[in-house]
Amino acid sequence: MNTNIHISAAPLNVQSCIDWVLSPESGGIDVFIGTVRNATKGKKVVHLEFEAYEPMAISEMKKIAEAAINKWPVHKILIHHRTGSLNIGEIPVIIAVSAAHRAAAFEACRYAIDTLKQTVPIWKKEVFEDGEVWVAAHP
Amino acid sequence: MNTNIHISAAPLNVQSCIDWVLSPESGGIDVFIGTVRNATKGKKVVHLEFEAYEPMAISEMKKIAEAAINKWPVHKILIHHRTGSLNIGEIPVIIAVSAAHRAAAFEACRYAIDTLKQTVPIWKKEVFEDGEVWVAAHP
Amino acid sequence: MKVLAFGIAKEIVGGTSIDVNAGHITVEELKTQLEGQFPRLKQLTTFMIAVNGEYATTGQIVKQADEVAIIPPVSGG
Amino acid sequence: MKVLAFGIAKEIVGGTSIDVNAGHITVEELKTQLEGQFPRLKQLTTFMIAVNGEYATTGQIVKQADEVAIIPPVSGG
Repeated sequence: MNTNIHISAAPLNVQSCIDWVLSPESGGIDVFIGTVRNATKGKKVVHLEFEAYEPMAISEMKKIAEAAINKWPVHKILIHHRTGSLNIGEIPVIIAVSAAHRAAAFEACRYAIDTLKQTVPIWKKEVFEDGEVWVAAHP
Repeated sequence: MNTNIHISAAPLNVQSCIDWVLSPESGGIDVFIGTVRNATKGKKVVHLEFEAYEPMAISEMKKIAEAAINKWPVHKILIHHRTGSLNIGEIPVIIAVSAAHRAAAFEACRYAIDTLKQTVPIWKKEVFEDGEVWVAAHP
Repeated sequence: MKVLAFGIAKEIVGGTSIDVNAGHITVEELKTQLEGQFPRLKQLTTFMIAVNGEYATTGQIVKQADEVAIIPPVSGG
Repeated sequence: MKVLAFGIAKEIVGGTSIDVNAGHITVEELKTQLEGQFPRLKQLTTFMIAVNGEYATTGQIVKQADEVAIIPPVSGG
């Protein structure tokens, strides 16, 4: 299998993701790691909550991984997403791509995170000290 | 310090590189990991040897990191390069970039590895079963 | 027809799923019916309908036995 | 003048550094002199001269006390 798709309520492990995509044919790996930042538009974030429509999210993540493998000469692609409550500095998403040459790894990784944010049914709620908001819900 | 530049004869550690660039303001980290692949143009590689003109290599790597920080809104950038003899699957280079938004992290990371390969005085010898060659030395 | 709700849609409809008195209608008709029942859906940037785990087109027919879900604007990653 | 050599240049000159009988000449003159002494340098894709750890321009003057290095095509990463 060249794709590895996972949704987990437990913390994601960067090293094991990198170990999984590494292959003897690979010359480079690009890894994108999303991290929970402490502020949005200057407002202090206390924590984030992620909710997934899990079977559909897995299916959409698989489509992204397969499209990337068809579009670029990459060896392996992994997409892991976290659910539940995450504190500042924790990791909601890891995307790792291995390829013989770096250009394909960079481009496929960027494609995967950009597309994930557009199509995968996962929702993020930002919790502030004085309220909370579902990101992107309202214009 | 927003930059972390290192040349080492000892194995590079991906996790500690990621830990170093992570900051509470960061929303994303892009990491490029070079890996030794088992073949070049179809010819089986036994191992690679990397040699650096170390003080100048450090200075050129610092220039790249500082240029990236001036050019993109990134928080931290780390460039670690290995020297000596490396086997298949080992890691010659790690570049990690943190930023509030992913576009800057991806672009700065790509710039850093592309520029490193053009300007940093480090040389790679590919050792095959029946000979060896300094990469890019001859037309 | 049971309709799943996620994210802000869960808060708007008041639960993780609702029963909608409909069957064998188009996605567009279902969206209109949902907006009538829950006007706050109209304030969303957009919302999509998924049928059996796939994004549905507006003219697609929804049947009683389908797994139907309201998909408000996604924000993963 | 002591000139450092790296990568394939180390093999061409036969060591990690060589003594060149020159001083206060331009980088271009130094390159010509090195190519005369070690013709295999001319077969390289290119080679640069670094002076005190910085890439030197062709017209730059190299002095006895400078740290000078032959930089064959780099291939790190």
